[in-house]
Amino acid sequence: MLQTVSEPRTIGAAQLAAYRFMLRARLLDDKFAALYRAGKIHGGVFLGRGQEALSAAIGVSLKKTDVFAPLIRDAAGRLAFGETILDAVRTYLGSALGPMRGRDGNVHRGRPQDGCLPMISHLGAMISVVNGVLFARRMKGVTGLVGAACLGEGATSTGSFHEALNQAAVEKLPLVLVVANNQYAYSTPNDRQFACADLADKAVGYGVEAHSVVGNDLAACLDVVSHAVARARAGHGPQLIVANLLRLCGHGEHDDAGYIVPELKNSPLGRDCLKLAEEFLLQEKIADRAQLAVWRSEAIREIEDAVAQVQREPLPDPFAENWTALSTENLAEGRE
Amino acid sequence: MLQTVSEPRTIGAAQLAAYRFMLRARLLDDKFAALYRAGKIHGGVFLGRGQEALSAAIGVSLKKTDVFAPLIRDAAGRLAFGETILDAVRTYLGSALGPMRGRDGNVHRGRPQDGCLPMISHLGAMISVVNGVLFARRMKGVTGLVGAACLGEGATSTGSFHEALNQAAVEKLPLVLVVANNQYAYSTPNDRQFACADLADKAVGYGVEAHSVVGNDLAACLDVVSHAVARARAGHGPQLIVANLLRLCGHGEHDDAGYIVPELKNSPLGRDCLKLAEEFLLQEKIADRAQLAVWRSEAIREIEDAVAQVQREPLPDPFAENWTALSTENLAEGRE
Amino acid sequence: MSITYLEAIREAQARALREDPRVFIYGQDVGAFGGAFKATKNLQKEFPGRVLDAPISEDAIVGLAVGAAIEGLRPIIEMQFADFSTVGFNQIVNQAATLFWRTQVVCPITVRLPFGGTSGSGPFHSQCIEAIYAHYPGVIVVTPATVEDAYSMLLAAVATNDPVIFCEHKFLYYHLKAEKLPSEALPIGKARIAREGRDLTIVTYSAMVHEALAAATELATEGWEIEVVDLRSVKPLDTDTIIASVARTGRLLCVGEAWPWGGVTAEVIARVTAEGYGLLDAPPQRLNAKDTPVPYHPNLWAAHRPTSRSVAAAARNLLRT
Amino acid sequence: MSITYLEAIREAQARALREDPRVFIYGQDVGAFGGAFKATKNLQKEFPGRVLDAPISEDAIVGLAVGAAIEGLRPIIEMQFADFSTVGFNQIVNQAATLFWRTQVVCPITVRLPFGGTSGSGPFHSQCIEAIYAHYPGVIVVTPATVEDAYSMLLAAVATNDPVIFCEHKFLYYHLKAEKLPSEALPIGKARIAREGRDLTIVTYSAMVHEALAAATELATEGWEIEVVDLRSVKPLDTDTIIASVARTGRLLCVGEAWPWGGVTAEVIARVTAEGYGLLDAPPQRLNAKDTPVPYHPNLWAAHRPTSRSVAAAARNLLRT
Ligand SMILES: Cc1ncc(C[n+]2csc(CCOP(=O)(O)OP(=O)(O)O)c2C)c(N)n1
Ligand SMILES: Cc1ncc(C[n+]2csc(CCOP(=O)(O)OP(=O)(O)O)c2C)c(N)n1
Ligand SMILES: [Mg+2]
Ligand SMILES: [Mg+2]
Repeated sequence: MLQTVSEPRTIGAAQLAAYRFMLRARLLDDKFAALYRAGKIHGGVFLGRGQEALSAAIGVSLKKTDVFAPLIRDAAGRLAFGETILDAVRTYLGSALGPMRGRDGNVHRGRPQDGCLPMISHLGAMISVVNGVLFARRMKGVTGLVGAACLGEGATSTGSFHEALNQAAVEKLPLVLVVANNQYAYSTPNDRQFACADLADKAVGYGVEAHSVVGNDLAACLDVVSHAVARARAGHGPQLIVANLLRLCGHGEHDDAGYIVPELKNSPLGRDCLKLAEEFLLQEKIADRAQLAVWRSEAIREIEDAVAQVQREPLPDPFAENWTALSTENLAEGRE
Repeated sequence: MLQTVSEPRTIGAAQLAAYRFMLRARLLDDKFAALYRAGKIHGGVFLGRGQEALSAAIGVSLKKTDVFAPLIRDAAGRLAFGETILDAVRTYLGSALGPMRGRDGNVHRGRPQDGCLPMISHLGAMISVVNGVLFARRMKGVTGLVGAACLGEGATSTGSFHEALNQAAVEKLPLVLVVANNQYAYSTPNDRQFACADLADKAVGYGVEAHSVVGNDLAACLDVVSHAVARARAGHGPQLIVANLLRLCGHGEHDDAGYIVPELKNSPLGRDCLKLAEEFLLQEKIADRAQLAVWRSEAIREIEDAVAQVQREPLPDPFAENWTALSTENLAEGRE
Repeated sequence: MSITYLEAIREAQARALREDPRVFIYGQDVGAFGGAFKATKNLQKEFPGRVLDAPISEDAIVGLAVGAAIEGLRPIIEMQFADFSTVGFNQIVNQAATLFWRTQVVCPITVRLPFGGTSGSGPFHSQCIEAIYAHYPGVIVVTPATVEDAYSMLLAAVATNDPVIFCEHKFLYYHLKAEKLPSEALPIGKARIAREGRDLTIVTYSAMVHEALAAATELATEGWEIEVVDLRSVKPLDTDTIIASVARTGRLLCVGEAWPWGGVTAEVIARVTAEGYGLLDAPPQRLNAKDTPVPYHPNLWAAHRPTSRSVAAAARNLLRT
Repeated sequence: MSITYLEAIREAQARALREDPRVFIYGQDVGAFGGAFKATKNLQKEFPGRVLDAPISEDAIVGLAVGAAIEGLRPIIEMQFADFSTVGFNQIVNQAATLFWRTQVVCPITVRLPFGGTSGSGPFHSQCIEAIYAHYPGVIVVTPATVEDAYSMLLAAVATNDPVIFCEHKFLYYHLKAEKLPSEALPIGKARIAREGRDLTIVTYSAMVHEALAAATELATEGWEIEVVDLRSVKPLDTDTIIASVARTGRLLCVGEAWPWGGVTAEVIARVTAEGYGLLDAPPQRLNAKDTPVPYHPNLWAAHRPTSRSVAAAARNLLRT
């Protein structure tokens, strides 16, 4: 395993930019939670609370021409990669104008044509799809790009994870696989999920480079993720990043997470990455409290505007719906 | 990874016993190959040529109360574990009296009630079944046993392998997973199969102990396998054994293995484990040439007798066949 | 006291664990948490060491169950959603389903599949995939539609010496209630006349039984007497009960929540027309979900699957032919 | 010159590679070795970098194909045997099959499944699993029965903007021969009248077309004129051609090599009885394989699947009703 030590923190643009994505993601998640409690959202609401630093670090480390497969806790990474708040709100509220047009919802949004792959629910299944995009671009002669796929530690137990990481290693694809080890898969603690000392230890068995990072430390996440992305971009093959952190919410908003043990909540992992980032910005005088308040209220307004707009948008109409799963319409069956 | 160094070779009973299983397996395989060429066998014939030392070492290291999931190249391990030549011949010739009664054939034989699991073809699929047997015995309070599962290096790319090894690690089951790295999966060379330096490097990522061994060295195989089996039996959790060797035949008897590169054939890996074992026995004066010849002709006679007997046995009769896949006959459909 | 469909499933498991030391439960989050739907609530506490959280490894989960079954245990596997059983599919259809036939060693495993559509659940948490299992030899596929059947059929599944795919409908979990648990029950393989009638037979199963019953109530106000047959198990299929009903009514409508190509409704019609052709006074008809993934938005979802309204409309059409 | 079914598959791939730079082939041993059945023989040499050996990772193989399709390529995946596609199943039915519907981005992948029974191949190298794919929305499932169709339908599959499951029958690989490759062909979705007749229609597909034709020849000596419809694609199903044939003959026998529960034969009968009920002079009948895994021994295998003899017997029975 490659030892990646955080370089001395560089105060500056990257952290500030990442922080603002984190903030917007947190507020957006908060809004979805509120809408959920108000009964305004269909289906599950999955939040990234506590994981925004890692997620934002991925998003800001990617170029718009890269490919990104976010998972359920990646609102921050999505925004940083270029997804609009409107896309998120439209999907959560089922707007007919959203990217999924009411066919799929909530965290299952994306725009493959823009490099943002919409997850299917089966854990681990997106990684090999990212491989395929990278493989195809190489075949077409496009170089210098990377693909990032996000995962929880629980998903490392899937066969799909294994097959895809091995495939990327064999093909030497520029895959950056980011595992957010938030200590639980739904309610399942790590000791029922895996038995290795550190998930980063898996890398050597695939012949890929590994990086560990403290997941609620924004500076460290930026360092490590951008370094891994650079390694992949430079042709060093797949990179496995394992971030240690804690989910500061339920698995979904239906879940009170009563199973998370106090020792973890009270440990350094339990500290909120957003608060830590704010403290850092204040301490380093990159921003003052007034500035933070302005950004917060700007973000809230943007989100509220989006919600207000989307609530006026048309909902999907079953009569206008094209009831076929095929693009080759003349081969579709059973339309009326 | 645990470093397992071969102890100074102990001349004696274990090697001799293992050698005789290797010899019988080789001669049995030769007979099946001859029967195949004569058009007397239905379906594929897969041989263990070059892998007998490893396979026999597994079989002799197990107790009859252990569980064993051999794969396609494990005639030697099967015999050593207690499978009869008659079971093998009956399955290859489709005898109605064989353990599979003509329903399944050739390498797919076994007797689960005796701890020998009949493989399904899907690679990697038997490992978690071994886990289940071990898990059940522990639940029933039976202790001190182990389960061995055999695999080729190609099968380490399957999701099933990964899920099952991780499962065994989480449950701390006494699983001994033996990977015969024979450099090819059918025609596919290792560089198209995996990218790690050594498959034993996978162990640390699962939190299990690993052992490497030169697979055509019988003494080394006996040392390493019996050591790993003892570790599992003593409660140290799953053991991963990776043996380096070369398949000295085609993938199946239909295949001339023209893809195996001369460098490998001419390397130390290309040396025949049976010849090496014989040389050792002769050199150490454990047996002389006359004795070897006797054992050989005894084994040949045993095999020929079995073939002659089975050729007189009834073949499966579709009219006598019970055409249902369910044991609960009153819930079976479509019987006539 | 009243008990829900979901509670009945919990109670059946509690009873199986209590009465048979060979039973254990294995699946994601089934332990202290009690399962994603709480179908195993408190069971780990009540039966220590016999209700175990599994890693996210559906293939290995089923494989382990088969191994345990070989050793004489009777595992109950909970898939978190039926939809995720596709990654454990191979171990079900090729390992579990072939074991007895190949070796004469029985494979008494029960795979619980929380399945079927609920509002807002979308393409990957709503699927009805009973047909892909029923197509394979070597498995029994049951689809209880009532609280009583959820209880008794789960007990029967655990007692059966073959792999049983237990399709429990998530739509029925909370709002379907009964006064008490049954003390006796029809065996697996027998269909049930859920409502008697003489003008038309609706053959259906699982959540659609309730849509069919609602449609029958609606049509009763128009003077039609609709018979509703609840299949209970889709493999084996109780062809005799279906044909006897069609013999009474002369008209057959098959309703399923699954996709239209193949599946239960096609199989029922193929059997009835082969064996009871002369009994039909009109062409047998089917009503299934539409041939697209299950849509997320309730507006689309309500149009994707059959409902009492569309069942009633299909029945009316058929009554007029 | 004569060309086999297998060679036609190779030639179609060679042509697709030649004419369309977006095409590539990915699968176990398809490279220098030319594939387990030699369906990609010499293609890696001819098209360097575009014919690649895959690890034994069916899930990741299909996943990679979907990603490549998103990028506009047209992957051809070879599964070594159809039976092993069960471990790539999820990526086919939940990833590939939903992509277009969810995102409007097309998913032009072709998954070649060497399928069907051959003597001695046993339970895990013989399966006919077209129905489990056809049950899902979002895929096209084709089953060529002739050398010409193997060639033209594979080219059509690669040209189609949706996932195509290409079921190529191993029993036909070597001994089915044609004089030359076709220059034109029926499109996917159209069935073919393989033999004309007026007494009874046999609807079938893939290897069973040849059993049906042999049965028809045998029955001709008894004075019966049997029409044989070769479905060519099982999803979509060409209901119009089937119904037109039944309209001519009045009798329908559906023959499939797959297991009896659900599947193609049930679907065909459900459609014909719903839409063409009045055309039938006798109950439609089915003939499938038996409901057990596919047995290894030739004695059992020959009794497990339909053959010309059992097809002729079923047809005779039906002609007498
Ligand atoms: C193959 C599969 N099995 C089960 C599930 C159900 N499921 C959804 S999320 C989840 C837990 C995921 O845990 P982890 O990967 O650690 O991610 P986290 O939620 O902690 O971010 C499970 C079991 C699934 N989506 N896919
Ligand atoms: C899941 C699955 N995919 C494909 C195959 C087809 N197949 C049978 S043996 C084989 C090669 C196995 O190679 P390896 O695991 O190295 O074992 P070896 O034959 O070298 O002993 C393949 C690809 C299979 N049996 N199972
Ligand atoms: Mg987690
Ligand atoms: Mg190998």
